[in-house]
Amino acid sequence: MFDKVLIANRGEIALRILRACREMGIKAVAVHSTADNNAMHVRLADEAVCIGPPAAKDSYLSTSAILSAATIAGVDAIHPGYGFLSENADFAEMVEEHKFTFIGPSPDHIRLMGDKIAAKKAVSEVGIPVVPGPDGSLKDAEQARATADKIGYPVLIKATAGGGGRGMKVVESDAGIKEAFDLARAEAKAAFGYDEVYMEKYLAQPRHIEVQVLADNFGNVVHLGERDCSIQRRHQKLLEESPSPALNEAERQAIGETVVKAVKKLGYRNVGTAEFLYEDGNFFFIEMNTRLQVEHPVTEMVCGLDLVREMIRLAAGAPLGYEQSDIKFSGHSIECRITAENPDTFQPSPGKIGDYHAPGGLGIRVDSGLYSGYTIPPHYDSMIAKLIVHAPTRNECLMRLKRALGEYVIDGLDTIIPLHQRLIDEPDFVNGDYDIHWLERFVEGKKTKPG
Amino acid sequence: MFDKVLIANRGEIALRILRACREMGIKAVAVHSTADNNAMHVRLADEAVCIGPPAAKDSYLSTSAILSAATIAGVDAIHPGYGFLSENADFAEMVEEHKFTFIGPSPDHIRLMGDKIAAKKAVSEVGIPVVPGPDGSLKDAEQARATADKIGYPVLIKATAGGGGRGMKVVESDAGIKEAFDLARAEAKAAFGYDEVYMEKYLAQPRHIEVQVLADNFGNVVHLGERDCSIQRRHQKLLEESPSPALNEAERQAIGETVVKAVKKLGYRNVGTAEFLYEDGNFFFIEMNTRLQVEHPVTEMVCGLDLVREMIRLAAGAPLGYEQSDIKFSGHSIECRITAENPDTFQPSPGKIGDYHAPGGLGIRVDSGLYSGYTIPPHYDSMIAKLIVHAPTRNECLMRLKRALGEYVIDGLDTIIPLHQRLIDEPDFVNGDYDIHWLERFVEGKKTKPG
Amino acid sequence: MAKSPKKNQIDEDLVRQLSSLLEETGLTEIEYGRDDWHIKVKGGVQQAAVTSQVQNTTTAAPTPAEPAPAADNPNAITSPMVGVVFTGPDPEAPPFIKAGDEVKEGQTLLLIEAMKVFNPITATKTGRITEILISNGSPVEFGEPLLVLE
Amino acid sequence: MAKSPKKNQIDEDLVRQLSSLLEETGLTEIEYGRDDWHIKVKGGVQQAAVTSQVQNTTTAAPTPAEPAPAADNPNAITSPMVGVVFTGPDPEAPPFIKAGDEVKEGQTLLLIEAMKVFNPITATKTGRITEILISNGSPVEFGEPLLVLE
Repeated sequence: MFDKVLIANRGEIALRILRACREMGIKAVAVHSTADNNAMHVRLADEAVCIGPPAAKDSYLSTSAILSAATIAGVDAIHPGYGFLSENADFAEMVEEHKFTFIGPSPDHIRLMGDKIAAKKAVSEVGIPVVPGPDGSLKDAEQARATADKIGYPVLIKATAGGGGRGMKVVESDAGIKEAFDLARAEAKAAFGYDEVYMEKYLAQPRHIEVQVLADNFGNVVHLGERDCSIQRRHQKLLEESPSPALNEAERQAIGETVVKAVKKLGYRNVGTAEFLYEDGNFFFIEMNTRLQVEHPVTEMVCGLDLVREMIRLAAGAPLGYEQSDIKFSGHSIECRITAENPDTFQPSPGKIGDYHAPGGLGIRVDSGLYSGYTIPPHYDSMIAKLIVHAPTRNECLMRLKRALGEYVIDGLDTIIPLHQRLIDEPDFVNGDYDIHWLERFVEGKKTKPG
Repeated sequence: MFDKVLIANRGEIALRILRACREMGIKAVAVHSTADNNAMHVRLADEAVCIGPPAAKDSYLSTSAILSAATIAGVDAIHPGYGFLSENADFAEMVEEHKFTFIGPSPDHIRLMGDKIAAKKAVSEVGIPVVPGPDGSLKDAEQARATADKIGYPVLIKATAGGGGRGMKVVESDAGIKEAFDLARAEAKAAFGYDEVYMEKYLAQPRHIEVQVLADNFGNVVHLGERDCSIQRRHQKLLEESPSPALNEAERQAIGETVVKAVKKLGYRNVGTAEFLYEDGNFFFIEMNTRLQVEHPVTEMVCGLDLVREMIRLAAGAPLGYEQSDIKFSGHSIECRITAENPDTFQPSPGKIGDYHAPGGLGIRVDSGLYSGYTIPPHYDSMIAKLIVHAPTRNECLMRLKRALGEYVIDGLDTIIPLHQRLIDEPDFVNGDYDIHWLERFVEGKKTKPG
Repeated sequence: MAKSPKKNQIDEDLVRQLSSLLEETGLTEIEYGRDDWHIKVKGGVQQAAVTSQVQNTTTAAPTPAEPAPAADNPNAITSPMVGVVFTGPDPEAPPFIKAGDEVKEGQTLLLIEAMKVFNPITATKTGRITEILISNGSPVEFGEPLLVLE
Repeated sequence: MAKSPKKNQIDEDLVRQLSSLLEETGLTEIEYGRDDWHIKVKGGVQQAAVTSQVQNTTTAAPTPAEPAPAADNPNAITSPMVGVVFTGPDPEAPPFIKAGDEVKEGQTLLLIEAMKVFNPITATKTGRITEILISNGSPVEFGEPLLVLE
């Protein structure tokens, strides 16, 4: 097992990883920008190294700064968290070249899954259902039009290097094809410095359902059930739950087994998530995330495993030690992402936390680096806390979540807690009757009414 | 189901009950003394009624004030919490006379179990093992001496009305019997206004192990496993865990079934705890607590039930709805009682909370009404928070607890957190090798060393 | 306590007294002066959290409880118990008193019913009823002002 | 209320009264005076919680991280990267500079090795090295002061 691990991230996930290290008796080294000198994970770390100025590209995205810090601190392994360098295959490779262990999948798998077209091809070859569409990129608008005619409108044009909805365009009819193609290219170029785009069938009202897997270095793979992440705005997840209100036991097992089989065939290791669109009982692969995900806690609550602990164990070469039949699911869990944004206008609201009081009691979990007096730096993501609730049934879970949201005090800035409070009162949501477009419609509707 | 419940208590347990009501869609009415105007449970309550001055006897112990408040607020039921009026049979009776539901056992059972001698006799008749000793009270020192000779030294002289160690004396030999008898009587008189005492065999190094039961109004009874509460100081529990490190699966089942059988025979209802001394594989009944207990959360964590919710359901006349075979135990849980006391001198330390920051993350639960700026009134119990940790194994639980205690910030007054941190590092404790005298010895030992 | 502090001499008790007053009241500074002496103490700014926390948690709380405003008026007669207040001996009968009445010390002003027992509220002094703060049959908390007697 | 307080005696009720007035009115300061005495009370300042929280959480943290004290000395030259600092071109060679040396703008003062690359740290201006804050071969953080050039 490792003696010392460097956490190449910030915010709540850095704290999450630090806590797992603590509980495993592993020394945790925090790296941070000057903007994060007072961050909770920095304060609680066994060692902390300032690696650069606030701008992420010079700190949290600086492979050289992070590897220098790892060398100086003499760590055994590096946990990348999510975002930043977590899905950067070159970084994972450099980490291994420097004789550190990268806590995550192999660089090759990260690279493969990072290329949306190659990934789609690869997973479909191992039996994972994909969205209808050619498995090549589009060279021009003409080819785009031809392809669209083949698979039928509406279609979606996506950046090959995609992610987070940038470089993504829906085309309803022949008329809009050229403009959408050019726009998608431009956005892709801007966002990823790389303008290759491809096309797939656009689904009208799908849910976003993803399957979590764990794999050791010896070919043992288990799935930990699914997460329903359909509550999204601008392709950003806001609330996730497990199990999905839309799946029955048979569907759950079927998709789980399909993913496990595929992951085995790919020789994939450590942690991963296969994201799907789900419509009319069919799953369509979107992408494979080769990292820990923001919403991993809902899976931890229902299956009783500590995913970060497992990632570290597996990276250290330990075998899974359990089989699919040992994974027992109990109860229901929901996670609310709490961002520092105005709940109506979504204006980012960085600043200094006045009073801070997290909810407590049975079935409540808060993952957050916030504390009274902490100043949220404007340079990074607006997510400042995750409220995770667990209960025996979805209904009790909703009641508990409502109770907890009411107790949460985050003073001094706007948060989207009021939006969460409104949406969990909506009959559609209570009935689990929502798709990936539901929240957008809900937010628009609400805006017209008095806040 | 009830529409409105009055919470006849204060502090963390009032908040605990309020949260359960919220999650069941029941309106919660807080009653409070003027010293608790700003208490968290008062602020979060749907309605709050000030029932008297700070002195408990004129507020939280005033049956008339509480029943008047219940009448005015128009509640359906009253939850007594623990302490105060929770084991007062007359109060329970008055509650029912006023046509409210008392959320707890029947007045008769409360009365029966309140009389230590009668309780011992009653439970032994239904098959629960008791400590050797006559089932009558002692009229004088001579009878005490004769009885001691019969059951053999060391013996324990206890107040019939006892509790909390007051009116309790250990006698090592014939020589000390008279003095101990007189002292016990005097203490009993002072503490309970009633000087009847009795005698039982004194166990040299027992553990305190208690079994939690739930019973509906239709004779269905389940046990929820045991709690080991041997970590005590002056008969006050400081840390509790479930399962007990001392029991094996067979012992656990055996004692659980014994208690369930007995409780069925007694026609007992709602919630209850059979407390035992455990030595050399034998259980000896101490008393039956006819109320929710401070340490109930460790049971909730390992069996996945919400005990307050169950109490309310059962009091409303709902059937249990599950059988013993449905109760599944998973993992290990430890609760640390956090009091506002100096960790070395145990000097009470009431006052104003400066900064307050509760630990968070996976497997952490905090039950507390504390918040930054809250002033702890000097009139009541010094327990201000409970930190409850859950993990798959006892070892992981200890590591997690250590992590959480390190994160807990309660500024502005002394708390015994440092004592908890020291004791969970002790090899004896880590090995689960402790009895009810262990903490006293540990504390004495520590005091000589530098704090 | 504090005898007049001599020139260039600090009266420590006075400082202690003021600092405990800071503690108690949550103030951050107290300045106190007289013709021949004055004193000013500042506390750790700490205290601040209190009031704001109070406001904020209260905001977060569905229905915050209002501390009984007994202290508001020194001449207010407050309820000695939780119960239901009655202004007269029975529903039909006229009230014992009305605003403006002159009353004698010990005179019955109201009744508070708790547990079927009617407890008389009597005048604490001879004076005039300037205000009646409750209505017949309304529930009252402990410490709740009932009427003002001046 | 406030009758003129006796000599050197604090009228605590007066302070409490003013403090509750602060609460009620939302004022932050009240000053009140009579011919022969005066009193002034101030309410809390929000800031407070911050700094104290910083101290306390830090206490709670096993090993708190110290913010790089770059700002401490305006004349300090700080490290532009995390790495290992070297005072000379190689272990045997003498250091580029020592305390007291006069240096020219652009002159190499130290090397910082990061990822096997040696990055020269040069004088930002012509002046005198008054202090060297690091030792040969020691690791440095971003923003960590290396030496003082005046």
